[in-house]
Formats: sequence, structure tokens, C-alpha cells
Amino acid sequence: MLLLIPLFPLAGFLVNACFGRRLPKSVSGGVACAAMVGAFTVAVLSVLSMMRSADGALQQDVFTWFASGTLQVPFSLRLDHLSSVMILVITGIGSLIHIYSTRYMHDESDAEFARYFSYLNLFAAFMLVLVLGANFPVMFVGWEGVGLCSYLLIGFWFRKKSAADAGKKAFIVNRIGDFGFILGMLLVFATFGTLDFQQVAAAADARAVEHGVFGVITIATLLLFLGATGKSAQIPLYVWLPDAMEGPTPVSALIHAATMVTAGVYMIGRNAVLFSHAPTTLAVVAGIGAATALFAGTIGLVQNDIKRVLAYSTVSQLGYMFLAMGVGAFAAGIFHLYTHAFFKALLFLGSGAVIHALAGEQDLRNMGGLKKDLPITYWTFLIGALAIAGVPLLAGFFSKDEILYRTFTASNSGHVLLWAIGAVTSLLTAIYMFRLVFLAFHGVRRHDAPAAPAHPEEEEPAAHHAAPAAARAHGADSHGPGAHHHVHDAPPSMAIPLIVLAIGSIFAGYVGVPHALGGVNRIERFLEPSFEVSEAARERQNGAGRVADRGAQPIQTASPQETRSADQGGGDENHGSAELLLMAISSGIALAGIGIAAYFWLRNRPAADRLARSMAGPYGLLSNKYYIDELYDAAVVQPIKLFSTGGLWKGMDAGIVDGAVNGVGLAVQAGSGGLRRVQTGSVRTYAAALFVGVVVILGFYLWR
Amino acid sequence: MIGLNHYLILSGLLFAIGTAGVFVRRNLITVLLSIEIMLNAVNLTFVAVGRYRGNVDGQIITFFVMTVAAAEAAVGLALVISLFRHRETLNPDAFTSLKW
Amino acid sequence: MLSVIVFLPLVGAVLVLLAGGGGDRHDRAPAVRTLALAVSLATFLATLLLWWRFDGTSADYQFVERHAWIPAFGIQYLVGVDGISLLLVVLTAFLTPLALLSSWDSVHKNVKMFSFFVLALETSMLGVFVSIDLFLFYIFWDFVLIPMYFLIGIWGYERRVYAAVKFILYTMAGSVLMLIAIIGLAYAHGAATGTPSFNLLDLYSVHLPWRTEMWFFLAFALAFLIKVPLFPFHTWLPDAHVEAPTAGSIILAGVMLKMGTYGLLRFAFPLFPSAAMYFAPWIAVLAVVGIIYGALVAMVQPDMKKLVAYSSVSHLGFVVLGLCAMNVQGAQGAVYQMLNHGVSTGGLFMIVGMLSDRRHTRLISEFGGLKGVMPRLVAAFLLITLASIALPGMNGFVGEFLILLGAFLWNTKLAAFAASGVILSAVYMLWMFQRVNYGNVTNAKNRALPDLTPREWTMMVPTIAMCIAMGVLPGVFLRPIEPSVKRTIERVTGRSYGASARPQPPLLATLTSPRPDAQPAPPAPDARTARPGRPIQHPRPAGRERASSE
Amino acid sequence: MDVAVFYIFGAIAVLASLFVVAQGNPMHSVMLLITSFGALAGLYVLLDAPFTAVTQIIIYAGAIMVLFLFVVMLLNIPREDPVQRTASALLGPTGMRMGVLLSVVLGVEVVWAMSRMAGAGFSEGPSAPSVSSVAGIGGELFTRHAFAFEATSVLILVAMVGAVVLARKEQP
Amino acid sequence: MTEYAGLIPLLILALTAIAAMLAEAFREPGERMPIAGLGLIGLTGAAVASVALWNSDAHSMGVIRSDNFALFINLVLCIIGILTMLMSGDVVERERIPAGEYYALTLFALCGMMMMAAATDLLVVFLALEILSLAVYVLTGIRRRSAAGAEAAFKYFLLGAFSSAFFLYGIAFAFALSGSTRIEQIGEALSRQGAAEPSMLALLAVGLLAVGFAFKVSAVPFHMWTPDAYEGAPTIVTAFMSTAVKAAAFAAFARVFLSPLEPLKAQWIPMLSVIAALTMILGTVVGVVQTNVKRMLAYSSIAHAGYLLIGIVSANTTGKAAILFYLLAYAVTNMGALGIVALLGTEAKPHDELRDFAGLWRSRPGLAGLMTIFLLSLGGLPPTAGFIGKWYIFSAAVQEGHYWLAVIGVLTSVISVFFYLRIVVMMYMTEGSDAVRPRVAATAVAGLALAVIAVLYLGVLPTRALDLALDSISTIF
Repeated sequence: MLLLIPLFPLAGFLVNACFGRRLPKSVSGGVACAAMVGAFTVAVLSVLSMMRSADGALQQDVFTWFASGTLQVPFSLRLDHLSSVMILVITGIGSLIHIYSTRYMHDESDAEFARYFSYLNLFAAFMLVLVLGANFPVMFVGWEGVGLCSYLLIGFWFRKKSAADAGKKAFIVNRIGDFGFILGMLLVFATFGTLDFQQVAAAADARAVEHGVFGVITIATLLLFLGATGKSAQIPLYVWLPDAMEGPTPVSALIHAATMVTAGVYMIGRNAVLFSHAPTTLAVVAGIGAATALFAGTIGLVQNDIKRVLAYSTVSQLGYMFLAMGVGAFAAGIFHLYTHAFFKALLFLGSGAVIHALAGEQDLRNMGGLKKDLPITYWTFLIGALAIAGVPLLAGFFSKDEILYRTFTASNSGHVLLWAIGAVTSLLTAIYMFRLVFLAFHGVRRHDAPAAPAHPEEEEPAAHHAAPAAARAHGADSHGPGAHHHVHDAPPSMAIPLIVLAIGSIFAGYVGVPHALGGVNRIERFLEPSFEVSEAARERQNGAGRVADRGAQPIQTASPQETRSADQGGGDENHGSAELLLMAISSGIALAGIGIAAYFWLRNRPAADRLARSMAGPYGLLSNKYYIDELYDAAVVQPIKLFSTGGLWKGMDAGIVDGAVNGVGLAVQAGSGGLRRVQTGSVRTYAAALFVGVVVILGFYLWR
Repeated sequence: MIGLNHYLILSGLLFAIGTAGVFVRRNLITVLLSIEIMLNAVNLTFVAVGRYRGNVDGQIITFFVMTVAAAEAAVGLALVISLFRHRETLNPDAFTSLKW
Repeated sequence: MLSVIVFLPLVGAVLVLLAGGGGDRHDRAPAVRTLALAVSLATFLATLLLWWRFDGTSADYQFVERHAWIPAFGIQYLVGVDGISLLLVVLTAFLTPLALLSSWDSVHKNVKMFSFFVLALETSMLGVFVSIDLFLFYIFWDFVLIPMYFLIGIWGYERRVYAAVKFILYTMAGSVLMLIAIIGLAYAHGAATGTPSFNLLDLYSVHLPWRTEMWFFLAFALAFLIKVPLFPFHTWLPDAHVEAPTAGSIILAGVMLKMGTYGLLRFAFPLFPSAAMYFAPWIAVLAVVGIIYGALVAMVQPDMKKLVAYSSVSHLGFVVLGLCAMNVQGAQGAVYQMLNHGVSTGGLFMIVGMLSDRRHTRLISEFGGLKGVMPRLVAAFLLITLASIALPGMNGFVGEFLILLGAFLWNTKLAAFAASGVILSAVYMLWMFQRVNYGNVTNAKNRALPDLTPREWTMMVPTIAMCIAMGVLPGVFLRPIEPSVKRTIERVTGRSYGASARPQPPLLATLTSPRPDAQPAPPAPDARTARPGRPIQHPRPAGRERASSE
Repeated sequence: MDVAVFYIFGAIAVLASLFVVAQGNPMHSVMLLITSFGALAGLYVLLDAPFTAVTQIIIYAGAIMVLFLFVVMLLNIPREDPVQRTASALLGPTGMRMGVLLSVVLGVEVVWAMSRMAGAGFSEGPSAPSVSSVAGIGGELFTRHAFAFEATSVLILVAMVGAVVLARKEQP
Repeated sequence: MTEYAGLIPLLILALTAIAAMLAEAFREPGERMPIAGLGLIGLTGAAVASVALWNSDAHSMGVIRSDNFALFINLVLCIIGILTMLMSGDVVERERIPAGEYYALTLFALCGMMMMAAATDLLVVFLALEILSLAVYVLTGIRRRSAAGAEAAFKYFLLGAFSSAFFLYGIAFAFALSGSTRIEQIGEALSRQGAAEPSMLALLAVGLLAVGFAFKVSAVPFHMWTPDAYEGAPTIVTAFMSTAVKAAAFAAFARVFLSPLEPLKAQWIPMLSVIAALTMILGTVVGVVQTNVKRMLAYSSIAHAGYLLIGIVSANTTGKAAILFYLLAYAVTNMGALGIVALLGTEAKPHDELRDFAGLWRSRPGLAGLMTIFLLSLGGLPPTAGFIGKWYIFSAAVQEGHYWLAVIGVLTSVISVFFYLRIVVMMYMTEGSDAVRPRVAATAVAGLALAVIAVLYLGVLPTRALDLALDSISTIF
């Protein structure tokens, strides 16, 4: 049954990959959507049966993937509460995005259309494997697989160099993360002798929490976290995600907002027990998360590409999730992941609708006043923006608040600072989101306006997007319809996903209404078992557990559950008011942010320009994304290239190594040329040589 | 009293003189003569050793060496004539078309 | 059975000669091609039968054939396969028909001799893998060079002569020293038991003085490491690959490089365990340097074939690293990776061959935007590329993962450095892939290139199918390997005192303060790391102690 | 007496041989060589080998040297070529001096070795009675050395054929 | 009968040679006469006689010992002779070599070689050496019109005479030592003296005898004549002398050094080791830059002498057997290689320059293929006779612990592969010159076929030949 979930999209992929070129769009799109809907159906059924099952999890060992010595890697799928949230998000939102795509991509040729859907289906399959995988290697299959699909989809318009580059960049940056992931996996195996999540958790649970100790679990989790930073676009490996916006917008929605990028968060949640045994790592996770959130938020403030704004927003929100994970609020992190999937997918799809309507225009400066033309898009987009900004009673409010609250009450050192960063980020989020809304939908249309001449520094790397659409129409691979025409609102197949997601963005949060508001935080309770060592695994561990018997039992076996319940116990009574206060603050922040945005970009737009001019330095820094890409290029990429070409290839390889080889040859030749000169041709030389031989031999004998 | 080593030393001297001839003379015939000197030096050794050991083999070997010397001389002189026909010179250093 | 498999291609080669008629007759070329292909396919089927009848649970040699050959020196015609060689035999037989196919249209010059050399090459490579007698092994080992030399030298590209000569001299220079070591070993056996023997199984039991063992090991290792080729003995490879015809490259990368790693595992390590243990870290360091170095140099190559060649240096570095780890995961992974690399790099060379057949250039800068022109070929290219960069689900991953795991259990730092190859392989392969296939068609010559032909389909489909099958179902391949690998490891480590005292992974040793934490939890990841009942000794090979006590 | 004779003949042989190689006229060289051979014959007599002495004179000095003389006169080159400037140092006068030096070294080596071989059978007079009769020589020659004797026939045949082949004028 | 049984092969050859001369004498001008056939009959007869004498260990006239060692060499020489006869026909006619004298001298040379291999008296060794040398000198210069031939013959002759004087001097010291030239007696005298403190005479004898043999086998630094003589001689003669002279000289070398001089092993092993090493190195290194195939093969033959010297230096059973096997392998290989060079020559041009081989693959694929096999065998690559021979030789060295010689041996053989491959490169990988390729006579084809079969047979199934070689060495030592 579990296997069916990824098999559906896989089948869809195979059909489209093998026969797609010959199928009409309706068939290939239909197949892909059917596969996703089928997967969604099976996923719902699976979740229901999981809920009914005794130990709250379903496991399916498909076959032994590979085995060597004591290493056994079964291809096992496991559905528990955590993964059930994920598969529902993936299949559900995935289905919507598939449907949306049938219209969005309709201008492609049949073959390209089928290719698109085959990739998309393949992505879904891998993502489901990632989520369902019961051990590290199977998860890694999905992990790398989604990376591959991301690569393919980002580079879908392969004729565009920037798209191909972005795809490559995404894959390679992900690979850097995977490097950490692999090493983490290896260290886990070397330490615990197993790669099964359950067993690892059980084995880790039997160890002391590494408080203040840079122990093996800390190293392993840090390595795994490196993997997570790659996949989830955190500092220092976030650079690929903004570039990934070169891909089709639905792809950005599905992969680069709702699902794949959250894999890192999911992975940490999956290994919650392991991570909670490494406080150092958690601190790092929290720090990185917070830093990324702030950092990306600031950049998002000044971007002019609609999708890039959303991309930085995603990075920022992912930072939130990591912040949650880092403070041990795993459920809150996953909760935010879940709500974020709705509203970020919505925002992306909405931006897609805008782009679609504007024939590929992505530059905010060329938009404006779209409210009238695109009412559905506008309203749904607005809901998304409100949700992400954390306006009360929408989805984002609950999850974001939960995170901020957890951070504030966390035991991490510097938790207040983390909270403050989170709060600032929250403000930034509101500002840039509504900047987006106001710029795109309000005011008047400026679609033929040239890029602001007063601000040459605003020439982004992706400036070609800002180029007049007419010029781009010549490009054979322009993905929009060729010329300007009537701006139309989203057609039904695009509108329906928007509407569904909008509804989700409003109501998705109500599964996690906090106690302070009289809710029961159902999601947290639902997820809890996944962050603990399951009883079955614990028993297995103890049964085989010579480890637990060896030496003194760890002084403190801190399962996250304990910490959390301790928190919670107090939270209900002592911190209830604190939580309400915090909630109020953040609500205020969200509204303030909206207000600020409204002032600058709705009321007094010149003020924004003035501000930008007066703070040209910081503005330039931000709009150039802190020059991180340039820094990486100058500090890493170019030196390696130069070193490889000049140092290794031309110098070392051709010069020294091969030089030595050929040198031997040349030396022999030179020796040969020299020695042959002795052969003068004169018989007397020959006789002399002979004679020398005689004299030397006799001398040798007589000398002794 | 003349000991065997007197003869041996004498033959050694002669042999060395013969070898020198090969290097000093730039005339093929003289070079051949030098080799004859060497062979004769060896002959002297044979005869002397035979005498001092009371062994007739020394003298017999001398006859064989003389035969060999004659045969070599025949072939060698034939070659000299043949060479002279090609080059009109007897300088061994003139024959260096084969080298290296 | 085995002899039939080994010599069937040779018989075929002779038949090809006869069928080809005198001189270079073009009218006979199709017949010759078909005949050669038929023979190689028959061989492949025979090897499949061999696999079918192979008992995967046994570590012993199977299908052993033994005939006296030069009895005075204990030389026998002794062949057999075990788990390590079985799949290499199959791989050889699998790649040869593909190699023949790959040159179907591109070789016009004297097809008869071409087919002859390819088939002769197949015989000799099969012989290398099945020989148990060292003398026989060496004969095949050296003979491999001859057909390959001609393949490169006659049907290669511009600098073919230089490449061919460099290839044969370089690899010969390494292997001749091994010949001396083989002889020395046989006489050491003679000195111990009265009769010299070249039988590998006899020689496993020979005990050598440390110095002798060291030198012999180095002689063997040099031969194999040049063949692998390990950094810094690799420079023959790029030249040979670049200049070789496609078929030559496929076989060279697909099979011949494996002869080196196979030799390490089969001969160098188990024959000289103490020396192997002593030198393994050094070789592993070279392997890791090779992984990174090969990748970095590959990255900046302007020539696709050269790029793939350097990538081979990098990939084979993994294999050697796995072997040096000398534990089950490492060695098994190494053997598996040999197969993977054979298939995937073979595939890469096929692709490059197809491109260069179409355009007569292999420079990356000459291409661009091919995806729009030849979508199917590029799809195949992509799949092979992914296999090459070890995407999970493709074959490369399993091998690399096992190797890294084995290496990690042995020496953390090396494994960590080696793992960076994972990043770099993605860098150079994808960069190349992107430059060739993505973007606009900038070169007018590329605008109308034909997509995959039926012949190319028949090459690519089995290759890609193998890549995926080996990634998804590695168990099928790993299972027969395991018993033999385990036995080999026992030979290497069981006899060497150094085994139980492999150095603690330094990273763990330095970074973890409470020592028990660093101890692996039972079940122990590997029988080798801690063998109960064995006193932990100073990690120095026994031979050294022996030598110093003398 | 013996001593004096030895030194006289020895001196003649050495001096004559030296002049053979020291002067350039081949005709003179042949004559000097005959002188040297004569001195050697004298030494042979001193060594109780009169038959050898006789063959030395008759065959060596008489036959072989005449052959040389004949060729010298046939080719008629009284002087050798002057030293040429050649590319290789090994061919010039330096090379020549090196050769002579080597000869001297060889001579020193041999002389040194021989003079060190004092002791039994070397520095005193002959210990065994000499066999100098022609009959005795002949007996040995045709019994113990019969094969060698036969072999010389082949040798001479080869030399003869060879000389003919080489020296014969090219047939048109 | 038994007294003379050991002489039968010698007699057959001598008589055949005389018959060849007589045939020439009775030949009408312009008449074609199959003198080669005569030689073939004689050689076959000698071979049959040798086989018949196998294991008889016939002593004849006190100085000829037709033990298996000598008989093995006889067989090698007969094979060389037969191949020479088969391949000479066209060449002799083309080069206008006086046929009767050519065949007679070849047969006399072979006779002398057999004598040398079987002789147990240094005097007979000397005489045999002179017989074969004089014959070969003359053969070298037998093309009277060729200045190069005359020059080569003269150089060879002069140096040969020079070295044989040294050799003779060595014999004289050996005679002074033991009072006899019989090797048994020399051996006895030496072992009586004991090996501990060898006398000055013994050392001088060893040194000078070594010089004589080293010259004949063209070991460094006594090798200088080799390239010139090989290049100047008619190619077929080069083939003959590079193989046959080497075989005979090594046979005598082994018999003298490994039997009577064996007690002085400690004295001569260092010397010969150094010579062997120098020979291998110089032969291969200088061979690298040669552009004339004959000259290249001359240097190669020097190198091969070095390998063979390893066999003598090893001075063990394996070494001795290895020498025999190697001689056989080298004989068939080099006869084949140089035979092809000889057959490619034309009246106008010898076609022995490297570039003359360009494109041979196209014009004469068969010859190119055979040449390749011979060259691979010379380079010591399996599955050819050359490989087994090298393996055998290096085995001997390794067995005695002479690892360094073996290492030099294998490394130089790698270098040598380089220059053999230069010919292969020319034949296969260079566009051809349009040189006139002469027809190759059926007899020559037969000879080449024989040689290539032998090369492959010895390479793949060397067992019988190896056993035979092992069986042949019991009497020396």
C-alpha cells in the first residue's frame, strides 16, 4: 500500500517519459494529474489506516536494497504521523499544482509539455520516497532524487543559459549538502551500527545527551544539518534557491516552496531524537535558522523580481522552521512547514498567474494596477500575503506564533535574541510581502516603463527579465505567448488551485490553535510520537541492547518529550499570559509591517525612492544580495577553476607528472643520442673500446 | 738463471707493443702486422710454458697458431685488397661510412 | 566451460580473419562485423550461463579447469571464477559487443583487423580475470596490451601513435617488475616446499621475509596501480582515452582499468598481507588525492573524452580506497564499483563516440544546445551522467556508498576527503553536460544532427538498463561477490597482525572525549574493527617487527 | 750464457717490434717484423724447441711475411695518410695517445702480474726434460691433437675460399 | 664407430660444404643450381644425426663431446641453417652473391659452430672460433660491389683478430696454469688450487677468455663491431650471424665458464654481471634512436646478448637451460625478423631503413603480420617465444638472487619494446611509401612460416622445449 504512493507518480513519469512525445497535451497532462490524485487518494487511505493501527505507524519492507557485511539496507517505507503530514501536503498540494500546470504550461509543445509533467511526476515520486523512507539510504534516494528533479525542472527551459546555470548551481550546491549528509550517514552507521531511523533513535536515546560535549552525535547531526542547509537553502548554501526561480513558476511553487526545500526540516524532525541529544547542534540549527530568516528577509525587501521576492521569503520562512527545530520545537517547525506549504504555494501560483497574464513579465517595476484585471488572483494572493505576514487568525499566524513563543521560552542560551530576530523577520516579512502586493496589484500599470534610470545599481543579475517584453519575444524560448495582448485573469484550471490553496491558507492553521487561545494544539499532539523513540524500537534496542548495559547509564536521558512536557506543564499555567502577550506583539508587528508597506508603496511611493537613495549603501548591498554570489564566485569557484587549470592540469599533470614520464623518455633518447656518438665508425675507436674493456677487467682482477 | 717469468714478461711486452700498433698506425697492413706481433707473443708464452712444464703441447699449439695466423693473414690481406679497390686508401679512419 | 568462454572470442577472431579475405576488402566488411558481433554475443550468453550456474554462496573457485602446462616450474593452465571475477567476466562479455557496435559505422579502415583485435582483446581480458595461475595471469595481462595498442594506434585519432606507444610502454614498465616478483614468489614457494609453484592458492600460504614481501608488494602494486591508474601514475590514461577509437575507450575504461583494481584485490593484497596493511594507508592517500585531483582536472578539460578519462581517475580512486579499507563494505563496494564504472563510463564513452562520430570533434566548446536537436540522445546522455555521478537509484551510488562506508569505518579523514568527490563529480559532469546540451544551438553545424539511430538504441538501452538495474537491485550482483570478498579479507587481515589494531579513526579519537562513546554500538559494524580475543597491538605490521628484531 | 742470449734476443725482438709499430713505412715494418720473428726463433732454440724455431723462420718469416710484402708492394702505398682533422676527438692524435696509454697500462699489468708469480716453476729453470724431437712432436700432434689438425684443414679451406671470394675481381 | 660418432654432424656439414663448392665449380655459367637444396639436405642430415646421438654423450677424439648440450645447440644451428637456406635463394640471386661460395661458407661456419659448441679443448675452441669467424667475415663482405660490405667485413675482421689474440692469450694462461688446454684438466687444476685464493694466472685466463667470448657474443664494451657489421652485411647474412654466431659462442661460453672455470665463479660473476648490465642498457638505449632497421636489430641483438649473459651469471640449472631455450627462441625470432627485412630488399635498394617499412600493412599484410609477431617476440611480449625465453632467463637470475640484473633486464626490455614498436608504427600507422615490394618466393614463405610457427609454439606450449633444454645441461657443470 505505501509503495503505491510513490509508484503512482512514478508510473506517470514512465508513461510521460516513454510515450509523452507522441501524446497530446490533454493525455499527458491528464496522466500526470491522475497519478498525483491517485497518490493523494492512496495517501489519505494510508493515513486513515495508520491512524487506526495499533502503534500509529505503517511499515512496509519492500525488498533488501543492498547488504554488505553487517550493513543491511532494506528498501523500507514507513508512514507515521510526521510523514503522514508530509505526504498529504506533497500529494495534495502537488495535485493542485499539477492541475495548475496543465494550463500554465499549455503553450509548450507536446513533447516539452510531456517532459515537464514527467519531471514533475518523478519529483513527486522521489519526494514521497524521501518522506516515506524508513532509513537513511532510502531517504537519501529521495533526497538526491528531488535534487535531480529540481535540477531538471529549473533547467527546464534549457535553451536559456541562466536557467541551465541555475539548475546546475542548484544541483551542485545540493551536492555540497549531500556530502555532509553522506558523511553524517556514515558516522551514524559507524556509531550505531544501523541506518534505520527507529533503531538509530532508540540507540541514540540510550546515550547521554551531549551537553557541552562535542561528541559523536553532535558531529553526526552537524553533518546531517549540512545536508539540510543544502536542501533547505540555509546559510551558507542558500544561494541556489533564488536562482532556481528560473524554472517554471509551478515548479517554484511545488519544489522550491512547498515540498522539496522543506526536506531539511523534515529530516531534522525525522531524527528529532538524535538531534535532541546534541544541544550544540540544535543551537547551531537555531542560530543558522534565525540568521537565515533575517538575512533573506532583508534581501527580500528590495528585490524587484516577483519570484525572487518570494524565493527570499521562502528562504526566510525556512529559517523560521529551522529556528523552531533548533529550539526543540519540532512540532512547531513542522506545523509551520505545513502552513507555509499552503500559503507559499498559493503565493507562487498567484505570481504565476500574474506572470502568465503578463506574458512572462516578472519585474515588479513593470507591474501595477492588476487588481482590476486579475481579481481572483488578487484576492487569493492577498490571502496568501496576509497568511504569511502573520495576520491573526490566518494559517501563518498560528504556526509562526508557535515558533516565536517556543523560541522565547526555549532553554537555549540567547533565546531572547533569537526571538527578537524572529520578530524582526516577521516585520520584514510583512513589509516585503505587502510591498509586493502593492506594487503588483495597486497603483497603475507601468508595464512599459524602463528600468529605473536613477538607480543603475538596481540592474539585477536577472536583468533580462526586466528587458522589454517585445525584445524578448524574439527569443525562441520565451515561455510566454509572444506579444502583448489582453491581460486576462487565471483560467479555471489555474483559478481552482488558487482558490483551494487560499482556503487552505486561511484554515490550515486551525489544527494548531494554541492552548493560550483555548485550542488544544492538535497538530502538536499528533506529531509528538514521531519525535520520540517508539516503544517497539526501544524494546528492540534494549533487547539487543548491550549498549545500554555497558558502563554507567547516562545520567540524563533527555527525550524531547520530557523537555517539552515540562515546558508545557508550566506553559499552560505560568506562561499562558506570556504567550498571549507575545501573540499580541507579533500580531502588532504584522500589522505594523503592512502599515509600513502601505505607507511606502501605496501612499507615498517617492518616499520609498528617497529612502533608497538616502541609504544607497545598504540598499545596494541588499539589492545585490550582500554580494554573496560574487563572493562565492571569487573566493571559491574561480580559484578552483584557476587552480585546476593552471595548477593541476597544466602545471601538475602536464608539467610535473607527465613531464616526468616524458622526461624519462627524453632522457633515454638523449642518452641514446649521446651514446651512439661513441660509435664513431672508426675501427680504432672500436678497438679502443675493446681494449679498455680488457684493461679494466685485468686491472680489476690484478687490483684485488 | 732465466725463469719462466722472464719469458712471460717478454711475451707480455711484445703483446702490449702489438696492441699499441693497432692504435698508432694508420695503415691497415701495419695494423695486421701488429696483430701478428700479438700472436707471436702468445706463441712465445706457449713454447716457454711447454718447455718449463716439460710439455710438448706448447710447441704443437704454436703450429696451430701459425696456421691460424696464416689463414687470418690470407683473409685479412684479401680484405685489404678489396677495401683498397673501393677506396684507394689504407687508412682505417677512412672507412667510417657505417657508424652510429 | 571457462576455457570455452575465454577462447571463443579468439576462435572468432581467427574466423574473422578468414572471413575477411585478403587485404582490406570493403565488400566483406558487413559480414565481418556481423560475425564478430555474433561471436561476442555468444560469449556474452555463455557468461550469463556461467553466472546462472554459479553458486553464489560459495567463496571457492568454481568451474575450475586444471591442466599441466610447464610442470617443471609448477606452471599450470589453471582457471576458475569466484565471486570477484565472475561479474567482471560478465562485464567484459557485456561490453565487448557494445564496443563492436559502437564502431559499426565509424570504423571503415580494415574492419577485419579491427574486429580481430577487439575479439583478441576480449579473450585476453577474460583470461586475466579467470586465471588462477600467476604465470597464466601474467601472460594474459601482458597480452592485453598488444591488441589495445593496435586499436589505439591504427584506429585512433590524431596523436594516436604517441598515445599508443605511451600506453603500452607505461603499462608495461609497471608490469614487468611484477613479473620478477611473480618469479620470486614462485621460487620462494619452491624454497619452502621444494617445488616452485605459480598457483595462486599455493602462493597464498608463502611466508616471506618482511623486506622481500615489501618489495614484491611494491612491484605488484606498481603494476596494478599504473593500470588503475592511480595518481600519479595516471597520465597515460587521458592520452590513451582521447586518442583511442570509441570501442577502445569503452573497453579501456570499462574493463582494462578494472584489471588493476582486480589485481590489487586478488593478488597484491592477499599475497602480501603485511606489506599490504603497511602500505594501504599510503595507497589510500594517493587514491583520495586521485579522487579530488582527477575531479578537479576533469572539471577544466576542454575535451569530452579527456574529461571522462580524468573522471575515471577519480572514480577508480574510490575503488582503490575501498580496497585499501579492506573491510567487507569497502572491498565489496569496490568490486561493485568496478562493475558500475565499467557500465557507466562505457556508456559515457559510447555517448561521446556518438557525438564525435557526428561532428568529428570532441571539444565541448564545439557543442551546445544539443538537447533541442537530439532529445533522445541527450536523455540517454543524462541518464548515463547521473549514473556516473552516483545518483541513488543508479548504479554508482551503491558502490560509492559502500566504499565510503568501508573507508569511513577504517579511516574517517580519508573517507571525508573522498566524499568530497561526490560534490566534484557533480560539478564536472553537470558542467560538461550543460555546456554540451543546454543553451541555444550556437554552432550551425549542430543544427541538423540526427538523433539516436537504431544501432545506437541497441547500445544505449542495455547500458542504461544495466545502470538502473544495478542501482535498484544491487543485491543480485552483490550477493555472489560477498563470500569471495570475505575470504579475501580474511586472507589479508587474518594473517596480518596489523588487522586487529587498525588505527582508530582519528577524527573520533581526537574529538570525542569520553572514549566509550566513540565505540561502535553492537552489532559491530564490521568484524574487522574489533576482533574479540585479540590483544590490541601497536598498529604496526608484524613484518616490521620481524625485520627490526633481525 | 743463456741469460745473455735471452737478453740479446729479447732486446732484438722488443726493439724490432717497437719499430714495427713506431714507423710509418709498411715495407720497413714487414722487414722489422721478420727481424723480430728471427729473434723469437732464437728464443725458441733457447727453449729447446728447435723445430718450432725452424717453422717460425720458414713459415712465418718466410711465407706469411712474404705474403704481406707482396700485398704491400701490390698496393704500393709507402706512406700512410696524414692525420686528419675529424669530428670526433676519439679519432685524433689524442685518441691515438689514449690507445698507446692503454697499451702501456696493459703491459704494466701483465708484467706486474708475471713478476709477482715468483715461486715454483716460474722463477727457476725448467724442471722437466724437454721434448724437442720432431718424432715426439709428430706423435703428439697426430694422436692427441688429431682432431685439431683435421680442423685446421677446414680452417685453411675456409680461408682459401674466403680469400678467393674477397679478392677476386668482380665479374662483369 | 663410437670413437667418431660425435663427429657425424660435423662431417656431414663439412662434406656438404665441400659438395656445394664442387657444385659451384662444375656449374656452367648462367646455370641455376639448387645449391640451397643441397645445404638443406645436409642440415637435415646433421639434425637427424644429432637427434640420433641424443643421450649418447659421445666423446670423439678426446676433444669433441657430443653431449645433449652440444646436440641441442646443433639442433638450434641446424634450424638457423635451414631457415637461412630457405630464405637465401632469392636474395643470393638478387644480390648476385656467388652462390657456391656463399652456401659453402655458411655450411663451413655452421660446421665450425658445432665444433665450438662441442669442443672440450680450448685449442679446438679457438680453431673452431677461427673457422666460423673467418667464414662469417667473408660472408659479411661477400657482396664485393658493396663498399659498406667490405668496410663491415674489414671492421669485423680486424676486431675479431684483435680479440682472438686476447682469447689466445687467455688460453695461454690457462695452459700455463694446468699444462693442458683440455677443459677437464683446467678444471681439475683449478679445483686443486681451490677457489679461495685463485692464482694470478687463473685470473688472467678468466679475464682474457671472457674477453674473447664477450666479443663473439657482442657484449659491451666488446660490441662495437656489431652494428657496423650487421648493417654492412647482406641482410640474410646478418640474420645468420646474429643468431648462429651467438648460439655457438654462448654454447662455448657456457661450457667453458660453467664447467672448468666454475670454481672461480666468485671471481667472474661480478665482472660478467656488470658486463651483462652494461650490455642490456647500452643495447636498448642506443637502439632507441636508430633509423636503420638492421642497425636497430643489431643493437637489439646486443641487448639480447645481455639477457643471455644473465643466464651465465646465474650459473644455475635454470640459467643454463634458459640459455639454451633463449638461444632457440632468439634464433627463430631474429631469423624471422631479419629474414623479412632481407626479403623486402630489392636490387636497387636494400629497403632496410625504418621509413621503408611505412605502410607495409597495406602492401604486404602477411609480411607485416609476421614481422609484428617477430618483433613482439623480440620485445618479450606473450604469447611468443621471446616472452618465455625472457621469463626463463629472469627466473634464473631471481633464483640466484640477482634481482638487480632481472630488474635491469625487464626495464630495458620495456625500452626495447619502444624501438620494436617504431617498426610496428611504421608498418601500421604511417601512410605507406610506394616502394616496390618484391615477390617473396615460396621457399622463403615456408621459412617464415616455419619461424613463426616455432615462435608461437615456443610461446604457447614451451613445455617440450623447456624439458629438452633442462635435459641438455646435465653434462656441463
